[in-house]
Amino acid sequence: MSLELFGTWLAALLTLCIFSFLYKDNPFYKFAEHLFVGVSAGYWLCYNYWNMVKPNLIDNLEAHNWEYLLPLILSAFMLMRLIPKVGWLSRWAIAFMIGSGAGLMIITYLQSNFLEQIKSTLVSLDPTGLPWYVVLNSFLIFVGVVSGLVYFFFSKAHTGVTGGVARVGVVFLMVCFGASFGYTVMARISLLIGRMYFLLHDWLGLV
Amino acid sequence: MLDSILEAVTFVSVRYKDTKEQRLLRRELHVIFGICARQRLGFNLSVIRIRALRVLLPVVVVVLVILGATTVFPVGSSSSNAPPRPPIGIALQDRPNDAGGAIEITWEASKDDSRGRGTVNSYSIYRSEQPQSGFVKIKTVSSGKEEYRYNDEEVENDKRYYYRVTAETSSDAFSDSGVVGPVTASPQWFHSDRWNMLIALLIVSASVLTFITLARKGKDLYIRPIAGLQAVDEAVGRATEMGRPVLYVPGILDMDDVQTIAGVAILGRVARKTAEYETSLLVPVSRSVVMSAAQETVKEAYWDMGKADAYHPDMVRYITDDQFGFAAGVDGIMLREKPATVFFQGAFYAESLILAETGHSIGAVQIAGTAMTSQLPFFVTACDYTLIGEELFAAGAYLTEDPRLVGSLKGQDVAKGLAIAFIVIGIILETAGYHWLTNFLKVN
Amino acid sequence: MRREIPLIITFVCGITMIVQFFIPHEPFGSMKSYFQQSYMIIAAFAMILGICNLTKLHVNKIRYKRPHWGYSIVLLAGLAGMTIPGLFVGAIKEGGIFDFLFKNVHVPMQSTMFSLLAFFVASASYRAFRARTLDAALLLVAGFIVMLGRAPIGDAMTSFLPEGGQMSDVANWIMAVPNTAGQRAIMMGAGLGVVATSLRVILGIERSYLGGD
Amino acid sequence: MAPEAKSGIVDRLRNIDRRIIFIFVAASVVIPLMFPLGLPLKSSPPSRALFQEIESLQRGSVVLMAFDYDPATEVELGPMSLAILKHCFRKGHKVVGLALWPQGAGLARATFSEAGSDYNVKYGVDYVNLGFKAGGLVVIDSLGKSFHESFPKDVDGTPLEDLPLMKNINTYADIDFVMSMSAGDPGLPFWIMMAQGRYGKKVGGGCTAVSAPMLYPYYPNQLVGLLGGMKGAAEYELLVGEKGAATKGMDAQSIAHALIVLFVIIGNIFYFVGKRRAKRGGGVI
Repeated sequence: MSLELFGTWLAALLTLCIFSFLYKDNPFYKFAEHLFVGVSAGYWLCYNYWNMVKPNLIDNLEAHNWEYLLPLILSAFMLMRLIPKVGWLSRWAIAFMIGSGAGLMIITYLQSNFLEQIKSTLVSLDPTGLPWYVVLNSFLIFVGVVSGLVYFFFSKAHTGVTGGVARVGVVFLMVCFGASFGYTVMARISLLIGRMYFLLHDWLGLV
Repeated sequence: MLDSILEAVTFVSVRYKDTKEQRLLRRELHVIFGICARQRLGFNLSVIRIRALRVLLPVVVVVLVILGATTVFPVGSSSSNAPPRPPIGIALQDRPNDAGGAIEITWEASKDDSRGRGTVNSYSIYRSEQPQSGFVKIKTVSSGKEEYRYNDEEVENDKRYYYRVTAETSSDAFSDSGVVGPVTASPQWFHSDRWNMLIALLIVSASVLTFITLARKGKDLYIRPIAGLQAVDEAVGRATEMGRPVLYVPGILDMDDVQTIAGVAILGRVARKTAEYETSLLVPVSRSVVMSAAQETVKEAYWDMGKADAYHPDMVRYITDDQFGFAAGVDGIMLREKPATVFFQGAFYAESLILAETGHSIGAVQIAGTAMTSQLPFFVTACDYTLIGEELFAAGAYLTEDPRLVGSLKGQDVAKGLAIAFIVIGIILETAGYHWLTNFLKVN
Repeated sequence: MRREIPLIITFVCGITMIVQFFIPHEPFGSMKSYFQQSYMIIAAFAMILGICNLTKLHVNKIRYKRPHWGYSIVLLAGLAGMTIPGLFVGAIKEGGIFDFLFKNVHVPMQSTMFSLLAFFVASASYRAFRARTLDAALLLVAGFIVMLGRAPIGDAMTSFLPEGGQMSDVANWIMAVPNTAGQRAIMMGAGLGVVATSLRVILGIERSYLGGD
Repeated sequence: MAPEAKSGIVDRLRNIDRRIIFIFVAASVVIPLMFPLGLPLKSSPPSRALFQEIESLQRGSVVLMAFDYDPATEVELGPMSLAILKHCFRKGHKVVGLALWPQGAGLARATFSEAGSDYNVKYGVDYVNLGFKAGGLVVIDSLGKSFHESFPKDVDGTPLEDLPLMKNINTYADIDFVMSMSAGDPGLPFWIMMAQGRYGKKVGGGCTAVSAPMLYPYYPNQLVGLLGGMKGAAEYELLVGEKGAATKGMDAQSIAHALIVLFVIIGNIFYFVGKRRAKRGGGVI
């Protein structure tokens, strides 16, 4: 049996093992699941070494960019968790990651989720020179965005006018969820076709 | 073909000067040729034909003569050895909003650019530190555009530089723009395109911080109930009654994502409840840093509740960094440990539905929360309760009732109110034809 | 001190990342990429912690013969089989053991797990797309129209209607108008949530991740 | 939650064992794959535009193809890449492959060898695979300065100087058409932003069905052509005249889709029938 054929058989049997989960938990799935967890953890460890540590740290240190000693030291602190007595040092590394992550996120989200979205909503509702449905659509988006935002108000009870507007917001949210769900159905079926095609074509040669 | 003939005619007749006459001539010729074309197609344009013929005949003669002349004595753009016309409007400036070390050179295409089917097929940029000599070629760019922009990133700050740009043909003929400059590069201390972000940041921060301060001073603030969060107690209680564990998944992204931070904060609250009820807790994670943070959080919760000995580091389990490997592992845990209550709080991708459907199949009560708009529909359909977007970030405040967190929610509401006001004003301005607010919001 | 220093680090790093956005001048200009690279390095090293946790859990399972301990051997074998060749023997080059396991074990299982979604999408829509309440009805109708509009069958059903009013057009309208509005509201709210949470983290108000003393 | 007490056929159908649904789903995919129905397929304008672009390039043109996907989305993007590569080889174009996704390099290798098997093409002369480079947008930008600096070696570690095809290629100026097979970020939006926006190159490509609506607005101004999901791949196979995996999958796609629609309808019918009965009987749902 050639290596390639062996590989195809291995892949096909593991595919079936994972599918067997749909029936119920069973030894085949347990086997595949544990193998998958082990292999994928190993994969990402190697991936991180070759694509993160090597180019960002080792190559930089070899080029005498000494500012990269700081992440090396913080990494060492991180690993101190393995030694209970000095485990608290890892908090310094965690603090670095969380702090810089939070700072970056403020900027990113304020820009892409807030200002950009406000800007996209600001369109003219002047009906001259535009087809009526374009203006109507812009108006509906405006209503949807504002009522959706009102729904998210935490310090106002959903009663009276606020309640009414929030209710409209819920309508938009529900339509949005339904549409997004319906939209992905087709793409998800493609995935299954891909696997079935592998089994029927590459493995069994039926198709 | 038509265009090139027209080009040749206008070019020969009105050399080098793009004057009013040239444009008029060009338009006239277009009209005449247009009529010719229509006649060939057999349109009956008798009236126009007679009038047109009068004009047409001499013009046709002129055109034929010129055509003949241009083939015998090639001129202008059809010549291959004559130097092309130079690039125009060379402008230099220190590239704005950078850390220095760059000069931006812009110019307009030569009249003979290949874009207009001319002979220029590249431009070369030369740089020197003296205006008269020492020019070195730094870059050649290919032609075909109306305007060109090149950033020279190999300059030093505060030094004077001079530039020249040449238009070149394939047969090495070229013409020079002449020397322009001097220009110096320098770094900037403020990004001038980002005032809008600074103002927005200050407004949002100010409103959040103001209400945090007010709340800390004891101002009582109302927050409306959220169903998913009211259900937390009951859901943990259910697991206790059934003698089954609580499963908590803080998403699959790393600690630099704020959703994960929110997820871990909620985990702290849920862990207090499981410590109180002495229910076992399982926290599978897919990132090592999240594992560390989650371990710290759960440990603190158990210590706080005086149940230090009930805490075990294995409650938080690293599975794998792999998205679907993680999903396979969590599915396995769900099937074997049969948790009565499942929390999904954090950032999720396509694995959301795999996890939620498996959770449903074992009959668990599921409380999800994420800001991933693409995954919310799946949680909404497959889980019992779902915290939508901002509610995920608010959950910490609800569960702790820490006045500072509650204050921050009130601050967010004020920011939301301002956003709505901005939208209303902005739409009114847009409708009235004023675009400055929209332009101001554009972030670079 | 054990508690204060991390809070100071968080504060300084957070503020630096905000400030760098507004100041192109060095040293701020290159701060972002330096911090991100540093983040990647630390996260990569931290993975050793995860691997240790995973190994310890399963070694203990085997040692104390806990239920399903046999599968733990499979897990550890997979981990070793990937890591040892991947890091030392032949590394990640084509044709090695790492590459073979990646192609014939990792990839097929990854794709198969992903493809389970086709089944779950079906079971979830059977169960959840029911007009129980007004909200559920809205979800159902929007989902149903978009689903139909994406397949040729949708337009075939509505072929008697004029161009622009067929199922796919209605589906596109739902995606473009109510869907956009809903998504935008969620995004804006979430954006504010992120900003406020990040502020609390930077100011040390939200600090549960640091644990106790 | 767990099904309530079972009584009557309607109740049983309402709380149908989901495994029965699973069997139907599996059958709706497997049967059409094995016994194709050949449902009619029409090519859409964005697919035709991409085909036309490659068709109209001169023999010997250089096409850049980015394999920006991973095995998870290979089912949609793999057949597209294969059909496009076959088309390029048939027209005598040279192809420079690279990947912004780590696993894309390996997929590129497999796709190149499969597409090349039917044509007389040689590695290094007719096509190259530069492999993966991390950085996304930065990498795309750096190609505008130099291919040789961004990718000093190809996927096998061969220096670029030793590859005849790469001798004359150094910047976007030497590339005639840029394509990205894009599963997400980094992907087509970045190529449009940089290669099209900054370097003025024509950009086209393919994407998953999920990201198609986000990318359609770029067509036709910034995107020459676009293949969306498995349907786009099948359309391209139709245009090239090479029926492949995507064409075979399209029947299954339609049937399975219709099945899910049917499930939703049936689910609602049983729900309402059950509700009315419960009202009549005074039971609690």
